[in-house]
Amino acid sequence: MDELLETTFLGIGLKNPLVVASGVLGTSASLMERAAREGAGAVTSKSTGSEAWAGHANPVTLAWGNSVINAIGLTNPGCQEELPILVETKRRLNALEVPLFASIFASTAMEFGEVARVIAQAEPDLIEVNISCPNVASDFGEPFSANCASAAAVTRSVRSAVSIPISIKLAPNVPNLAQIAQAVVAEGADAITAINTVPAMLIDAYASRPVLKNKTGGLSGAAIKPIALRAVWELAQAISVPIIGTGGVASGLDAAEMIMAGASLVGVGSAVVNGGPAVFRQIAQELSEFMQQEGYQSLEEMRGKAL
Amino acid sequence: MDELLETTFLGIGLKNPLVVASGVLGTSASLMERAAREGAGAVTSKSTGSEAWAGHANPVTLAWGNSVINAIGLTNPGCQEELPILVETKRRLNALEVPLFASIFASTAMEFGEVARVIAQAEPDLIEVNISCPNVASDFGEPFSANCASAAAVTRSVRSAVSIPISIKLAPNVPNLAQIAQAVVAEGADAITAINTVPAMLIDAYASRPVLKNKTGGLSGAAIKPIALRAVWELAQAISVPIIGTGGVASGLDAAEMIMAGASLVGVGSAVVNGGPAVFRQIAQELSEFMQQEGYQSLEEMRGKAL
Amino acid sequence: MEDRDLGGLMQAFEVANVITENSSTRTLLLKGRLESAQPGQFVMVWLPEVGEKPYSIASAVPLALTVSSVGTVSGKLAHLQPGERVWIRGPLGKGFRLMGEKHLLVGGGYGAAPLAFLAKSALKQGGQVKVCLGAKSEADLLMERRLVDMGSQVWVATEDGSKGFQGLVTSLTEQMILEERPDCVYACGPTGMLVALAEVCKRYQLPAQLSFEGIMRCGVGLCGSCELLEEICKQVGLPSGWLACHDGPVARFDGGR
Amino acid sequence: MEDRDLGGLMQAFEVANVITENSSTRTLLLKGRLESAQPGQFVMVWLPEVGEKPYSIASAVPLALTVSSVGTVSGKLAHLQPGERVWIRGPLGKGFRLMGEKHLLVGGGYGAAPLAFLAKSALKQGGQVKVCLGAKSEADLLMERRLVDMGSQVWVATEDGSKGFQGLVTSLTEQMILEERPDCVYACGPTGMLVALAEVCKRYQLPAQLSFEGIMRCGVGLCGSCELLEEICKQVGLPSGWLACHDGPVARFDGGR
Ligand SMILES: Cc1cc2nc3c(=O)[nH]c(=O)nc-3n(C[C@H](O)[C@H](O)[C@H](O)COP(=O)(O)OP(=O)(O)OC[C@H]3O[C@@H](n4cnc5c(N)ncnc54)[C@H](O)[C@@H]3O)c2cc1C
Ligand SMILES: Cc1cc2nc3c(=O)[nH]c(=O)nc-3n(C[C@H](O)[C@H](O)[C@H](O)COP(=O)(O)OP(=O)(O)OC[C@H]3O[C@@H](n4cnc5c(N)ncnc54)[C@H](O)[C@@H]3O)c2cc1C
Ligand SMILES: Cc1cc2nc3c(=O)[nH]c(=O)nc-3n(C[C@H](O)[C@H](O)[C@H](O)COP(=O)(O)O)c2cc1C
Ligand SMILES: Cc1cc2nc3c(=O)[nH]c(=O)nc-3n(C[C@H](O)[C@H](O)[C@H](O)COP(=O)(O)O)c2cc1C
Ligand code: FES
Ligand code: FES
Repeated sequence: MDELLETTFLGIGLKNPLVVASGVLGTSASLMERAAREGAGAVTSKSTGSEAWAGHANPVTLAWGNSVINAIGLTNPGCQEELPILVETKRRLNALEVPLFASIFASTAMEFGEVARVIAQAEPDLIEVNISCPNVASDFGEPFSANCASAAAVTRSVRSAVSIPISIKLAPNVPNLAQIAQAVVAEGADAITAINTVPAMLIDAYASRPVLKNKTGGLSGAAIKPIALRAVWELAQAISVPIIGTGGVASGLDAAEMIMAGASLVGVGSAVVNGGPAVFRQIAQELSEFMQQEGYQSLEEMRGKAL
Repeated sequence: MDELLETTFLGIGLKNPLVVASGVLGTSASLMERAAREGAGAVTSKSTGSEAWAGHANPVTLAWGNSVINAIGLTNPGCQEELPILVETKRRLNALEVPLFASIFASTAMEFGEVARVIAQAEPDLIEVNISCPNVASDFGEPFSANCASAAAVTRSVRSAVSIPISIKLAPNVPNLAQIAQAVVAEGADAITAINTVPAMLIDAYASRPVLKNKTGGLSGAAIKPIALRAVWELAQAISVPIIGTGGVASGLDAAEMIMAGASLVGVGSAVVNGGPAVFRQIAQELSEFMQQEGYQSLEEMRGKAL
Repeated sequence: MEDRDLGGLMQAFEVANVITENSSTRTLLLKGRLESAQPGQFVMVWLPEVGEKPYSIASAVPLALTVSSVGTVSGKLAHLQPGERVWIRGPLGKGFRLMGEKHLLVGGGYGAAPLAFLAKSALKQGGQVKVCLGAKSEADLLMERRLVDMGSQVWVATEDGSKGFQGLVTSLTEQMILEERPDCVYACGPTGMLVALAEVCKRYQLPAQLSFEGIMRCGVGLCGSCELLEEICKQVGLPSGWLACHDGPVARFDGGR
Repeated sequence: MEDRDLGGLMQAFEVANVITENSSTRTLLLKGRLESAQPGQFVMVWLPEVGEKPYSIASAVPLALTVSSVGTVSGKLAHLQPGERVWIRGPLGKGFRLMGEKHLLVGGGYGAAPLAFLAKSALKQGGQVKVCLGAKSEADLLMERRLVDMGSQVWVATEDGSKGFQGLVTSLTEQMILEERPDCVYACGPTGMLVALAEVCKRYQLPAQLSFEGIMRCGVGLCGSCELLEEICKQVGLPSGWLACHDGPVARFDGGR
């Protein structure tokens, strides 16, 4: 336990600010327990919808350097099946004093509320509302994160369905991120998670085809760190609720930068490719060393320093 | 001269499809002449506005790996001063049989038309209308590329001001790229250039500050190639005018991928960092070798193959 | 033949030659090599418009894959002709690590695919290599000749008794453990076989390296798809949340020693 | 002291020591080194909230900068104390490349900054180093003692005659070219001086390497800001469109030989 890294987020105590990003290691109680044991401060489950969904066929992911593109396509067992998984996960994480964030998605604003109500029975510490997955647009319509009205409508629906804290997860590919965030905060969002992956594509010239089966996918990891920092920095100036800053964090310095941009917690996903699940402990340790070296007494002291 | 790479774009003949992207090497007649001699198929001038503009103070650019972030801030001498530079450039490029694309920006739709009218006197082969620079929003208001209405308004203004072919340069950070492109094509755009840089930021944890003087900047190079490919691929399905596919192209394979995504010409900017101005000849040669190896007889045969 | 550093992205490899191993299995010898690959590691193999599946590295220099035609991807792969291409990313996962001098290799079905590569490494280091191969019947056997030719001693078990020992390869293996007293057992095959072997090796306090399969999607430890069932982890003594693509495919057991 | 590979991004370096060179010039010795740096290359130096400017690499191991306080950035830099930090990206551009045995180095003003680094390399290779240093007056002279101490022979020209030859360093240099018959002239200083030297060297068919300044913004060959004026390119015989940050700062002339 490292006191320097302890923090409180919406009244929830965390050992460190590093959160397993949704979609990474979040598919089972055993894997989420492992992530917690490997040093994550909080764990987000894989986004679940109302019905079981197989996702896309292979190829679903490519990783190069520290960057990743994926079109997993929100593979999930449906919220009724997910519920017992989350109940079991919550039980295991409680024992480790690591909070559980449950991610949900849906195809209509109303359905978002319904899924939230089901998932709330697992009593997660937070429900993360994924309105920004770029890999399902063709299946489920345009992402709700595309404009203020649809983002607000989803927030309203989830807010009225559950009393658990909610964080709305936003997409980077909008020209008015701050306004969208303000709209969802006005509807009662307790926090903002930013960013989801960036719509992208890889083509293999020799195959003369997009590499992902779904053709398009979401870019994450090192390539998007500057995009995520910019988004978090912009949000931190526009809203007063806390931000789970996510995108390209793979080291203690990256995490420090994200916190300086205004993040309260730091999501980590793609870094697991090169660091394995142990990357959470690694990043936490590097962050602590950085803070000691630079004389920071707490995360709060670093937060928003680059604003 | 490599016949495999020859192409015609809006009736303009090019030796190869590689275009010097705006903002790179496009500041003087001598430098644009050099780029043409170094093998570029066409040269785009640095965006010019109505008045002289110093741009931002240093630091304005950071380059790492094959990626770049910049906040030059549209440094330019104003269109009246730019005009003789473009006249001289056009004279020199004519001798080399390399077309000149002149980039313009402005702060109102009306002003775009005015700048276009001035610049048209230099008789560039195309006017590229930069409605998407992320580095001047604070100075000039939200980019016009953010929505269909403002993008269309600019196009209308430029279209009615000049009869030269025009290409509208779009930003990637919108959720509805295809619709915006359709809106500008409906107003008479002859081509689309995509993409401009992606809004981004770097923070130095030890300085606890954004690194760029302008704080935010635009991401380009390798990091955005997958974003650019996705944008071009989406546009190629949505519009019938040709596309100048730009973003992260640094090799012949990259250029082939961009063409397979649907691009007619391929913009190259950041690759100059590692390859120098000679990178145009290098990429052209690699592209030609790839085509020979794979048995392509022409660029047309490759175009849109990954759609 | 150039050495390839795939750096995580797929790259095209041309098929140089195809060897027929049995009625449904062929080995693709590719133009190019993956110098850094270890026996037991795998690659993800993509055929555009068809799909992408994991295959063991049957040889690194040159790169080779041994594919049993059982479905969509394997069917197309097994019928590729010289000059055609496959796309490969890898090497992925953690492979076998040779321990001691006396090696006992066990292969069930196409689990034999990586064993020739492993045997080659072991023999090169001057080790002694014995192999137990299991299959439904003689026609399904893989790699026997190759393994014998390179200097390892091979025993065979078939379920129908059409060749060698009649019964499961696990029973044959237990017998060989008793007779040969190897320093370590290395196995690749169906999960049931591996669970049984883990049990046997634990009983004899014998180090074991078992290559588990999982449904590979990302192949790089992100998506959770290849997680070994928690029950199986418990049965064989692996920590729960074990990912075949990242922590494996080869799981190492010290035999309680 | 660790070696840094900056990979294009800025990195913080702590000031280890400060040496006063003259009334307005100080050398910052930094903790850390840029092993790969060549004499004549430069770095971009950032002071947060102040600005970013190019400075010659005065030494690579340890990394050192010699800064004349003339304005915003240089003023702050020259007054840094040990323990404070500067941020550096580089090495950037193309430096000097030693040719032959007999080297004549010419420095005007703070153009002397990279010469000690160059002299050190030349002497290490067993070459002979002669230096002409120019300044307004004695108080502005830089590096004289350092260059002498390391074993090079130094002549001085001051515009006011307060030390050495009275007049421009270019006149002194022409004299020395005639007397010493060097294999190559290496120079760093104001553009006027370089243009004159180019002329002189061309006249004597002497190879010359001249380090030109430019207004550096990107520092990596993108923005065009550092382009040498086309007239000057023509005067000295460089291709037009020459970029100080990418093609230079050092321009190499073969002397027409
Ligand atoms: C780490 C790892 C290494 C592997 N190495 C090899 C290898 O070296 N050689 C090799 O041939 N395969 C190997 N496999 C299996 C391979 O990845 C595919 O699962 C197999 O080729 C079937 O894919 P398919 O698309 O052809 O079949 P599908 O179209 O997916 O399935 C068609 C039918 O075959 C059945 N089937 C699917 N998989 C198997 C199986 N493994 N055995 C029997 N029936 C099956 C299905 O149930 C279905 O009925 C490996 C798997 C893993 C996880
Ligand atoms: C490749 C390269 C290498 C360089 N190496 C060094 C070096 O090793 N040491 C060093 O001290 N400088 C060096 N310079 C110059 C340095 O980059 C700055 O231009 C200089 O320090 C002034 O910056 P400033 O912000 O302090 O002055 P500013 O605030 O920009 O200018 C203040 C005043 O000083 C004047 N001024 C600006 N530059 C100069 C100058 N070069 N000489 C005299 N007056 C000037 C301006 O006209 C203005 O009046 C180098 C420049 C280049 C292009
Ligand atoms: C393989 C993979 C699957 C993902 N699945 C989800 C998901 O189900 N729900 C979600 O909100 N985000 C999902 N994401 C996005 C991540 O949560 C995160 O926002 C993004 O990857 C940026 O963080 P990173 O750069 O640290 O990976 C996924 C990302 C990856 C790489
Ligand atoms: C230093 C720099 C300056 C730029 N200036 C402009 C500009 O003035 N006008 C413009 O339309 N685009 C400008 N751009 C964007 C490029 O034209 C191009 O769209 C972008 O960099 C993506 O291409 P790349 O990855 O090949 O660099 C600039 C890019 C860079 C790196
Ligand atoms: S296949 Fe995705 S975690 Fe193993
Ligand atoms: S400083 Fe930008 S091109 Fe040289």
